Amino acid sequence: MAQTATGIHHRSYSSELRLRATRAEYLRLGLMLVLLIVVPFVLDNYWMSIANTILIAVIGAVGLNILVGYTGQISLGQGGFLAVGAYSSVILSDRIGLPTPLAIAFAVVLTAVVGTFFGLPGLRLKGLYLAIATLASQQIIEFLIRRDYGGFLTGGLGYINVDRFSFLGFEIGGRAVFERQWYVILAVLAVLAVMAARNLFRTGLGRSFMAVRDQDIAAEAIGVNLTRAKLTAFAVSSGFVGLAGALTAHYSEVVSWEKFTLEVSILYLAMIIVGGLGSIAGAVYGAIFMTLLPVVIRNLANALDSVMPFLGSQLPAVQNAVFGLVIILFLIIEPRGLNRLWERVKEYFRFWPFRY
Amino acid sequence: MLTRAYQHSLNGSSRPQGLPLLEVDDISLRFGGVRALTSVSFTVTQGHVHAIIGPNGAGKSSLLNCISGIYHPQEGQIRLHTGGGTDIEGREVAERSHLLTQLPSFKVARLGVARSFQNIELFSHLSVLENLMLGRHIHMKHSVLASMLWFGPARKQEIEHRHLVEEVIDLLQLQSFRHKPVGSLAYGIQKRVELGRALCIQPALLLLDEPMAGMNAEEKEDMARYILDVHELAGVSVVLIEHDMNVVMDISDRVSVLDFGRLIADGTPDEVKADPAVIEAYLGSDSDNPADAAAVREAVEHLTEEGTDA
Amino acid sequence: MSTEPVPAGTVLAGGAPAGAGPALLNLNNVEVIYDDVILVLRGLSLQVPEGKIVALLGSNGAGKSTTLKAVSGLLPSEHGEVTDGTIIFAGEDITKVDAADRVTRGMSLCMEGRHVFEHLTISENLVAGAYTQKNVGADLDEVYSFFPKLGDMRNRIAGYLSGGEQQMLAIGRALMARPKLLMLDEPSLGLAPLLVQEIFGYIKRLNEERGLTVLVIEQNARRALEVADHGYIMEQGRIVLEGPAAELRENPDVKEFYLGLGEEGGRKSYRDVKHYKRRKRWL
Amino acid sequence: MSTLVAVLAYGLADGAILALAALGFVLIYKATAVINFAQGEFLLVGAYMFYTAFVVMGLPLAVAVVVGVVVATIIGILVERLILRPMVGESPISIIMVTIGLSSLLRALVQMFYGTSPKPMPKLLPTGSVNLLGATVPINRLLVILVAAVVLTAFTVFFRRSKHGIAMRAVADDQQAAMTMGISVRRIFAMAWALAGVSALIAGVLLADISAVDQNLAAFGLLVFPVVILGGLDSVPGTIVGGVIIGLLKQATGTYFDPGLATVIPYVVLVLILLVKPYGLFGETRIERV
Amino acid sequence: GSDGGSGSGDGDGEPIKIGIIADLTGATGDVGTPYNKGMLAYIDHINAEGGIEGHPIEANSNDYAYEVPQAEDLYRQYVNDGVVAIQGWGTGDTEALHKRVASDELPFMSGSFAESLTDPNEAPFNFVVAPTYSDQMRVALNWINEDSGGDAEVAVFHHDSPFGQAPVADGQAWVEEKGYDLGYKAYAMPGGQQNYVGLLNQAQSQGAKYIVIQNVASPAALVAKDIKDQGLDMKIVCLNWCANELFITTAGADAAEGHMLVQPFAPLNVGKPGHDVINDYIEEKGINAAEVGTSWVQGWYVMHVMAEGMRQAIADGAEELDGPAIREALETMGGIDTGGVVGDGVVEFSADSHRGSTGTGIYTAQGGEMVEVEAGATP
Ligand SMILES: Nc1ncnc2c1ncn2[C@@H]1O[C@H](COP(=O)(O)OP(=O)(O)OP(=O)(O)O)[C@@H](O)[C@H]1O
Ligand SMILES: Nc1ncnc2c1ncn2[C@@H]1O[C@H](COP(=O)(O)OP(=O)(O)OP(=O)(O)O)[C@@H](O)[C@H]1O
Ligand SMILES: [Mg+2]
Ligand SMILES: [Mg+2]
Repeated sequence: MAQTATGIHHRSYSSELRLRATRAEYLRLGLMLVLLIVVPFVLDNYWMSIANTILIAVIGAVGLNILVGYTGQISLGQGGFLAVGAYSSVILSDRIGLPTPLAIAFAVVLTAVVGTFFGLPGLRLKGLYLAIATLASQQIIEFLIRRDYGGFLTGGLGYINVDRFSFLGFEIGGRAVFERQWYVILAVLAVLAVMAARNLFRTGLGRSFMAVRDQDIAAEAIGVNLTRAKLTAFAVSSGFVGLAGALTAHYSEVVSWEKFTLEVSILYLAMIIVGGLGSIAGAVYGAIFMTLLPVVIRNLANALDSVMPFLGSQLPAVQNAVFGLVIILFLIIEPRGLNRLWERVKEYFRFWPFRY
Repeated sequence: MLTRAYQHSLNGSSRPQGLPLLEVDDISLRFGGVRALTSVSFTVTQGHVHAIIGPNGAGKSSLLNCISGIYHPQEGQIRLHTGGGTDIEGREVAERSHLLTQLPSFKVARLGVARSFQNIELFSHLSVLENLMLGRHIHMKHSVLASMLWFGPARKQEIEHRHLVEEVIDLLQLQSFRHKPVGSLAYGIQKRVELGRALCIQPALLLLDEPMAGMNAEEKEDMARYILDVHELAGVSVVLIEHDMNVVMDISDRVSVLDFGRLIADGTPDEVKADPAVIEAYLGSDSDNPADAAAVREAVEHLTEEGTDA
Repeated sequence: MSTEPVPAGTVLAGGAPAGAGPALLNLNNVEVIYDDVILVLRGLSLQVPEGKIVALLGSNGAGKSTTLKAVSGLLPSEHGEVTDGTIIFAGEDITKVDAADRVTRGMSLCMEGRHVFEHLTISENLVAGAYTQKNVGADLDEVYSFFPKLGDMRNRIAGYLSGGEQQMLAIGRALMARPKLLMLDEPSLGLAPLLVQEIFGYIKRLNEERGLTVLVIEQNARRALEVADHGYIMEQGRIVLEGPAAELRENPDVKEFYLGLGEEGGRKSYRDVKHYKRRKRWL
Repeated sequence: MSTLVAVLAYGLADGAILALAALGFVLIYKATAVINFAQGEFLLVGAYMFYTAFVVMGLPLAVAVVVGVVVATIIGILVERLILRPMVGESPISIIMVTIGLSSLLRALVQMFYGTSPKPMPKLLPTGSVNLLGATVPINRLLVILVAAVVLTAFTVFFRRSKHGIAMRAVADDQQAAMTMGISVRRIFAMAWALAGVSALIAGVLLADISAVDQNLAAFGLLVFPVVILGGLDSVPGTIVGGVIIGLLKQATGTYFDPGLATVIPYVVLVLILLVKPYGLFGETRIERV
Repeated sequence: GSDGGSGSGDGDGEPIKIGIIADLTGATGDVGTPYNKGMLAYIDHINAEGGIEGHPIEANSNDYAYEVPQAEDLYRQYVNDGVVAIQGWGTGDTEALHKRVASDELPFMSGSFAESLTDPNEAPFNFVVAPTYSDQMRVALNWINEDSGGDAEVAVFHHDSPFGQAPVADGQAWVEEKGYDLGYKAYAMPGGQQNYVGLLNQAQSQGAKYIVIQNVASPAALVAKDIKDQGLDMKIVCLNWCANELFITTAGADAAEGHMLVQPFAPLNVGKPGHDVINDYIEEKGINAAEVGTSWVQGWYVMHVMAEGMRQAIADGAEELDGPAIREALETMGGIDTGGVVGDGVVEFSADSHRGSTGTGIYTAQGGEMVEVEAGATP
């Protein structure tokens, strides 16, 4: 692989198949890693907790993007699938007594199965009709866990207490170290998730998903088994989401239905769309952005409290308003999301000072 | 000739030349009241370029869709014969015949029936390369875990198949578009990419629906050349729908003519060309030879008159 | 008229081509850019004289369709924009005018690839075409009389028509707007020989009877040059050659590249083509 | 028996309002192929606009209605102009997201200006109740059914008769082609949104009158989805059927089984129906040809 | 967030930081807002008095709009700011946080009176000031038993959530334990309804004469309206969150007339001794007494209880006032007097029970007012 004035020239397919070719790209990768590493040393507990929330969101968003962005199956059932992951993992670890990591693994598989099941309508339904069907699955799952018939989930308590995360003698510590220790676990998992997704779409399987998205008849005509492709997409995606759900449960140590409502589904959808559909990086940007947004707003409001108390007294309303406004503005300015925005910036500088 | 240099044969068929490859046997297709096809039968021979012509709405595309399993005719059978010769690796393959009319289209594709579409159906958000790699889909293994792992089998497989794809890129002269999203390419290029995608399947049978529509004479020559290369050098059998009679007459070994869903003629180009029914239904006072460009003006005048008194 | 290459971006000699009436449509130095970066039309100029048929030829990707989109104001919906030059229609500068208004001013475009309203029936498609018109009934019957096939299928859903049927519908629909200038983007695309004849005959006839002005993009250069009065040939977003159709038909380059004729004039068989053409010999 | 009558009366009333709400939704979808997640908020805003005119400004009823309609129209047009027009030609899901953003914004604005506690509004429809077949049925429910029926038929006729109906569907099918027909995509869009605004206003006011002027009005909007999917996203008559089915279904489940269940039953039914008829009861099959 | 009179008054000691998670604009904002006002008012009052042993209370109060994730985020922020105690609000957030509270050792009070929170083993840092929903239910059943002469059908309409279900089972058990001859059937009330006629129909076919409602005010009011519309002969017994003026005003005085309200916190108009301090305060501040509803009073006194705990902790000479110290104090200090406002007047915790009180008042809606029927009724 050589870099010349006329661009990048690969001398072998393997070199071309690398994710990163230029020195600049390696540099960026390096910076990101450094960032990941320094975070726990610079942030206080509160911001660490935000960072952790973001990391979980990243996993969930990447998962959702596999389904929505890459396979073109719009899903409003995210919240429900998160719930499946959370409840199953907790029940497996705390009630059945499996070691937590194992429980999480099983939860991932289980969510994948459930996801596949709710993906079945996707075989017959197209686009918006499917979207609404997933909305239904969200409502149904939410109802089941909230109603909790016969207390089969929470024993009538309405919520489940989750034991401190522990594994082979190691247990997450108290207030002082809690967030940082979680950060390590979550950061590792998030990075793995992102890598896995990136890889998926460098290979035939991932491509077949995108083929289904772009032109399903043609996809079938080149030998893609639609049924299998769609269901696989649902399974893989739900797997990621299940992981996110399980982690939420063990991290926040209480599971209750309020955490998995339609709002959550919508929030995740917002993440991947504002971030950029069909782009892993986009999902990451989106997760970061959408998680930080309300926090930043609140801190702003608190800061400006003396100047305009209105902000403080109307905070949730203001947050919702800004949430809505940001989504609208973003999509109007760049419908293809943060990722595209970033690319355009890069393009601009590549071509700079020429316009094209 | 370019293609001699290639190490991969694009021909996925293991059928000796001259044997029947595809048998369309008395099929009928209806859409509600519309009879798109009515008891159509013909045979495609291994190693032939078999043209299907006919007026608009005659049922040509529908026929192709039946062969590739996208439509399923209410009556009749379509059989694809494989084997009876040696395959790409030179192994003997036993003779078998498959009932396409009962298979979903992805299974048909896995038998090596590749196609292009009348209104280009590419994966518009993907790059040319990705579109072609998708042509390799049926030849690749797809395990979720291996894919996510990337290093190891997945990567090896990608590189392996990339070789053939690059040969196709080279054959069709798509080098400069390799990484361009196909959506933004001009119509003619897209047509070529679509042919490429079909070739990457290493087809036993290649179905082309109006591959030269919307091209000027020069580009048609190129496209014709590509098709002939694939056919002559790789020995791929081709079923071709085309409205440009010159192309049809020049490059096809056999021609079937459809009209209102019925087969009205089936024979060598010259036989068909001479067939009055065909002229009546399809060719009209054909005049693509400028020598008698006058004919057109006649036609025009003629039309004008009947129009004015209409 | 000039068979010599025209230097990029220069306006062709004076307003309308020789022997033509006042230009109904007039493009001066039009430059079009897609997505803020892809430069497609590089200072294109052409004139369509009142009451004439003008053919616009060019290989794939030359920018023909883009030209028509620019004229009919469709670029904005494709992230494209006219960044330079002017488009004059019937004496008025319409460069900034909204697409819908342009139709009311009397131009209508029949898009490449048909674009029929798939979920509407044939007759509904035609009615939609007459959106700007008052009395629809008469026009309907007229179109049906020209395309009897459409008449027979008037209640069929357009989406299920065959390619050719859709093409007829698209043309019929464009006519329902009673345009002064009819723009056709590859009308013969995917049509059977017989139909191609009909359609061109029909174009000619509209032109002669109604004095309809036509700007037609064609790959079937022979046909186009037969019916057209004037021809333009573009490569890579520029006009590289123009002139009366009759003269263009005789131009050796045109012969070879567009009419697919050997130097000796006779048509050579596609089987004899042994090499791939090298492109853009005008640049 | 008397129970049944009550179920019918209350169920139909809810259904009628749902149908009205769904109508706006369908108009928007038909014309602009936009799935409007803010439909519920349109009800909300409509109701509060009317409340402002009628109670806060103390205008006479007739005037208040007019004001409400005008404002609703303007809001509809503004939304289209400022938010959806820039999105023309973007992927449907991005557009869905925009409307989700819009819904969040509208709800927040209403909250900022009017707070969260219910607003007292004098009843528009008479509150008494009549005795039907041994069941006491409040008059206002019956009137709601009546009003909704009138409005719905009016709309349906308008789209059957006028060429705007066709133009709308044309635009939904292929905006570019529609432009070449001289159909002003903008005008059609604006029209659709304006009409949606108005029908939502009517639904919102009726709903507020039988319940209360508060944030719950928006929640009611979510039920629009089962309704439209049941009837078919793009079918005006479909909304009526869908609305009535859902309305009755909810009331019946609530009366004979478990009101909690009544909140999800619409979605269960929705999924079942879709599995049998992927485009709803009256929905247009999406055309896929190669 | 709005800071409860930080710095105000002459409390010069180092301020005591607490965090308040309030619902001002969420699903329960109608009662949450006055509750929050009451708390801030108390803090303002106590700071004006010189704070707690010279330490002003510095409260950071934020609205979480009844969204649990928001509550969690706020909580983390408070912990990070080093607060020593938390005033929460709803069932959802109380449940979601009680584990964290325990591990962070922060005393936590809220408007959620679930039985499970009174058990120190289950929730060592949660304190339930008022009688639990279950106790209120028991009181309600006792009253019904008397009123009906020991033979009636009772329908329980409850919010369709853990909060709603909390007292249902215990009520059933109570009927059996006491051997009451009452029919007892529970129905979930889904949110966002336009009418509860369906539910009433079911209750009717059960033959219910009494309807115990465990829900917030507006849906309860809707039930009252429907009962009137349908001309049914049923008596509503509201528990806690619908037992307030809001129920009466929303339903309309005539629709509410005669229904019963089980409310542990005496409303201002009843005029308990404990109300004087409030009356003085609002008079001084020029607040209209009409705005001071039950929830307002509730907020005031819940804050009062926590403040007393802190006072005691300081008195006990805790070298630094932190969570454990406050908990310790609350568990050991014995009764906290509320001048007859809360239940039977005193709130008392112990190391093995965080059930502050079991007594509650019973009121009836009369001419748009809450009129006391019985004070300090206990199961
Ligand atoms: N999916 C479908 N549903 C309903 N009718 C259809 C469908 N597909 C094709 N048809 C009808 O069948 C007939 C044949 O269509 P087909 O596309 O095969 O014609 P064709 O020979 O390809 O014409 P062209 O040369 O113009 O492409 C047409 O009348 C068309 O309307
Ligand atoms: N929406 C678009 N975005 C970006 N590039 C475009 C777009 N549309 C066209 N182009 C580019 O502009 C160039 C000209 O396109 P255009 O369709 O005008 O060519 P054409 O002359 O019509 O070719 P054809 O004969 O194949 O229709 C092509 O290279 C194409 O890639
Ligand atoms: Mg065809
Ligand atoms: Mg073109």
